[in-house]
Amino acid sequence: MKANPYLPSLAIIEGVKEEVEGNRAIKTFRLAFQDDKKKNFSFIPGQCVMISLFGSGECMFAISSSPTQKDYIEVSVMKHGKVTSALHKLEKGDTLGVRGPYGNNFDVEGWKKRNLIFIGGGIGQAPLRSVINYILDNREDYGNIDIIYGARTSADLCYKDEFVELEKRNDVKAHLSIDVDEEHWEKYVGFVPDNLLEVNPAPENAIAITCGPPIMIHYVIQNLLKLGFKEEQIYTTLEMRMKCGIGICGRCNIGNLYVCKDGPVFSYDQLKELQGDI
Amino acid sequence: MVDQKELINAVKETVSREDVRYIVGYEEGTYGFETAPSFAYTSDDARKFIFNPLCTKNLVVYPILEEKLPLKREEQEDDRKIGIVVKGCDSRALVQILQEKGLKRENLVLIGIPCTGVVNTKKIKDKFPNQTEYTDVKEEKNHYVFSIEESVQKIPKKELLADVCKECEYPNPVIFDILIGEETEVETEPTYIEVREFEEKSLSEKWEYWKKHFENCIRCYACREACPLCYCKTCMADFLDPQWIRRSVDLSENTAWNIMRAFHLAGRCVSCGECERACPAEIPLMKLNKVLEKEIRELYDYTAGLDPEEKTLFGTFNPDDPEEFIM
Amino acid sequence: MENAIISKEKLPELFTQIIAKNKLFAPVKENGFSLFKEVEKASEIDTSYVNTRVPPKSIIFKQTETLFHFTPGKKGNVEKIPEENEKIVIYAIRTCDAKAFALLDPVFIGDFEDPYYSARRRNSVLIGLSCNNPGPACFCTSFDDSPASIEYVDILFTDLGYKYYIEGNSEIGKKFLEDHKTLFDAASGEDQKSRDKVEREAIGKIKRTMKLTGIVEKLDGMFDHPIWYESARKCIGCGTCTYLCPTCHCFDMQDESTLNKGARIRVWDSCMYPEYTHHASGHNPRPARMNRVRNRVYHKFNYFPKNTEVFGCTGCSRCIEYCSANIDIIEIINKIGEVKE
Amino acid sequence: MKDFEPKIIGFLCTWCSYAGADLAGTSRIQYPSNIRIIRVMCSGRVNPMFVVNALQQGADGVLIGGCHPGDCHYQHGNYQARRRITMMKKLLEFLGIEPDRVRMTWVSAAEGRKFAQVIEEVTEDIRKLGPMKQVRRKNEW
Repeated sequence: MKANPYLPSLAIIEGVKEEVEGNRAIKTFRLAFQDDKKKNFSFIPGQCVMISLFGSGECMFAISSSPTQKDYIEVSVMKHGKVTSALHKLEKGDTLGVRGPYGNNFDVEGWKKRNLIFIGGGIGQAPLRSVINYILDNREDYGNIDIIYGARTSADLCYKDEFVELEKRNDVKAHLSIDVDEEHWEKYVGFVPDNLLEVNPAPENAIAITCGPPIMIHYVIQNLLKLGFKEEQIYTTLEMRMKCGIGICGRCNIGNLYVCKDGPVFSYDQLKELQGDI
Repeated sequence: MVDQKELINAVKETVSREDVRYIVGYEEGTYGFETAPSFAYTSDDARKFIFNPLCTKNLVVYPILEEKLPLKREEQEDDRKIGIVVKGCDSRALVQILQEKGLKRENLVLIGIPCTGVVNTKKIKDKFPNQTEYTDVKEEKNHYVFSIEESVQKIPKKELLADVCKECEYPNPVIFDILIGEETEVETEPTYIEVREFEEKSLSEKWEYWKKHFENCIRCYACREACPLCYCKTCMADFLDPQWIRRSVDLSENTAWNIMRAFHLAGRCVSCGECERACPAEIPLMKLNKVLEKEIRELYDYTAGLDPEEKTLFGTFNPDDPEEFIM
Repeated sequence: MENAIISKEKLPELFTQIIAKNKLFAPVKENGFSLFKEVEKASEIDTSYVNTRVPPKSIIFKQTETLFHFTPGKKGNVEKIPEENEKIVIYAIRTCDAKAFALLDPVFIGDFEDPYYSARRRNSVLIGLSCNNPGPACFCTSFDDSPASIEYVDILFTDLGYKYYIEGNSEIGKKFLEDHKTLFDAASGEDQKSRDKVEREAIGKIKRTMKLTGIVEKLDGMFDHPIWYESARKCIGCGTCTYLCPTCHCFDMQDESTLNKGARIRVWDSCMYPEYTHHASGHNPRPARMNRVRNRVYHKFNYFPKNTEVFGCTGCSRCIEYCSANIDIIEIINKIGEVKE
Repeated sequence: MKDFEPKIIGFLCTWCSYAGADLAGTSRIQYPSNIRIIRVMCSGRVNPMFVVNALQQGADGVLIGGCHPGDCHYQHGNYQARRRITMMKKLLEFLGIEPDRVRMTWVSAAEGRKFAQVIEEVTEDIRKLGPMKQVRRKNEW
């Protein structure tokens, strides 16, 4: 008899950090498990959790903290629909339900010794942050690291203070961008795919990981191919509307695969083979 | 009786016009007594078009179902006209939509068909349950004539006629660009006899009746999707916040949904009967629509779907509207 | 005990015995159509039907199911609900509907086990009733099944006029026959012959065929074919086809609550609605009816076979018969077969 | 049903009926506490689904209060509400749900006494009808 996969475990919000304010507000919630899940919850970067706020509903979020951080998990939530709006009203000490972790993961073991290029847009940085932090904690195992990240405006950038820290390090290169020019902005102005061409990473021995809005992913992949990246060097993590998280409720399929169970991480050569609407 | 050739020629001619994108009509179905909506993009496609008493569907849903998908770069919106083959009730549905400014008259070409009533396909299926071949039904002197396995069947019209057609006042299209054939003579003045009989029952009898039906509702919303007048961009039933109706399927929510559906069609329903035909749980939805139609006629002397320039029932008022119940 | 017969007079007694120990679900006629309901008296049962409107999947996979209770709000809590352990007997299930359970089992009891489905499935006995009068659009024979297939049920009844021919299939079925054997007589070779004759006649009545050879591979190359626009033009997006489909298993999960108590429930959902895949961000991977109709056909005839090696369709013909726009899955699949590559 | 205390939801327009209720209060006129008032900008704002939803969620009756004909702050909101509520009542009656559970009244800002009388009358009528059964949510999951 397996455990009931629909039952969430309880977790307490240990802290809420406001990343972005305004209409498309983003908050990062730090969650600590209450029951025995505290001990046996483990995950690999790229995996997701179902977060429920009882009475409002349930949503799937990518874990944005690194598994090297054992005491808590973090999820970054953009305020958009019914559940996320309700989540944004929560404070430290409130209770949430957590199911998971679900889905596959980034192949962090297989990527050892390789150069990594992360290309994120907006809230799409959340799953990438998990890998980035994991890799920084195991820095000696990996080659060069480039992080290309952009948002609509400088205020829409997530994890601003972390990027300040990153820019101080000399073993990581961060390339930030915003879509429209602003005063006091000295870095790149333009869309993320264009910034990618600007940075011009070398495809040799490299892996590119991208996440962001569907249209951005589309052009990032095109540009990566232009730069000489092979299809199997490109990874992306997708999102879909999800309900069950375990491949039964049917809505997140791309072809015969379910994003919740068989995804969310796909390499581009895998994705190309799949027949389905994305 | 509609002359097939005349219909096909009219469709051919219209679809060949440069300002017409396509025409929706009827074609033979894939089996039994089914007819299917047919789309003619070229004059060649028009050859499939038919009209007979099996052509029940209200085709006015198609122009309103059209999805406006985001255009690709350098793609231009196709704003050519859409043609529709309309019966009397269908044309009234269209008038109602025009009244509410859901569609524009100049974007439509209407091929009107004077209707003499359509068949209740459920009844005919029950009578001949094993008919796999498509069967063409013709109307001849108050009888429906068709052949089943080479024997000719002649069945009195009133046995198979759809209930909504029995008291139809407007069998002729109220608006059209081309009319096929002669206008049908109107004999009936609606009596609402079925509704009136039901009203005689006591409250608890009525509720028992509806309870039984509403319990069977599976909330597939086929009634909504089939209705040409249910064209809200987001239906109230689909709102999550506030959630007017919970998604769980039980008597309370099913009743709320059915009240909502019927009420949102008050003063708008044109009695085409499409909701009832589409309902897989066979809920007598037309009864609800009909009682509202009757009351509206008696209280406000208002009939839906006749004049595109008229104001909608709930969009207007009369200071002397009856108000006996107000305290 | 393997094959037996029961005379129709003894049938009510059998039902009384079943009802005494189990929940008995059987077709009843209500408001002019048939549906499966829990019956309390043998007299309620009505087997004069081709197929029920709503498939019997609704008994095992309920349309509305409570997953668990909770305390709503910021300081929420979860409360399990007790597992259902009642024995269920489903009488007069058609083979197409019974096969649907065989198709749904790997979905619900796969990598994760759905406890609600699996508990009911474990506790259920399926008593099939051969379909002697298939409907005009039925096509179970296209999947190499017959209206009297025994593989998917525990016990199969076949109507021979004044008596039923009974075959036991699984262990559960054989035990069930053993338990009630006082009501049965041994079947003779003559009975066996008339049973086979009934089956042959029923197969003869199925006129429509879906040509399935090579369809999975064919679909692989047809994702962007214009046929999808043609097939979906007629669709009004009502979802009747999916709600009435015995193998459709999509659902929605929602929280329902009052101020101080609540429950997470799941309800059937349909891939034919635009909201089904609509992201909160506004993006919709399947924005048009074309995408949704295509997804439905692919799911049954390409994704299902890829994942579980069987077609996700049993040929019950409901989606054809109750479609108000005459979208005919047989027609679509046969057309696809005819497309030249 | 001696102990039955009906719950009544009152949707009162802010300009007249709500002010009337206020006046009843400040004038210390006694009226039954069965009514729970929800202030709306105009009786024309009352979506008939408010009524159904109230009955589903625990109300035994619903009262809609607006300005007298001709007095509407928005010219004719109350006339439009009148048509809608008339049809709603007809529909409820046809379904076998007591139409008297839905009531409508015109109360002006000066009619504190009338307001109290209306509430008394409605409460007594609905007490006679007993609890709402037909569309009440069970909330038993």
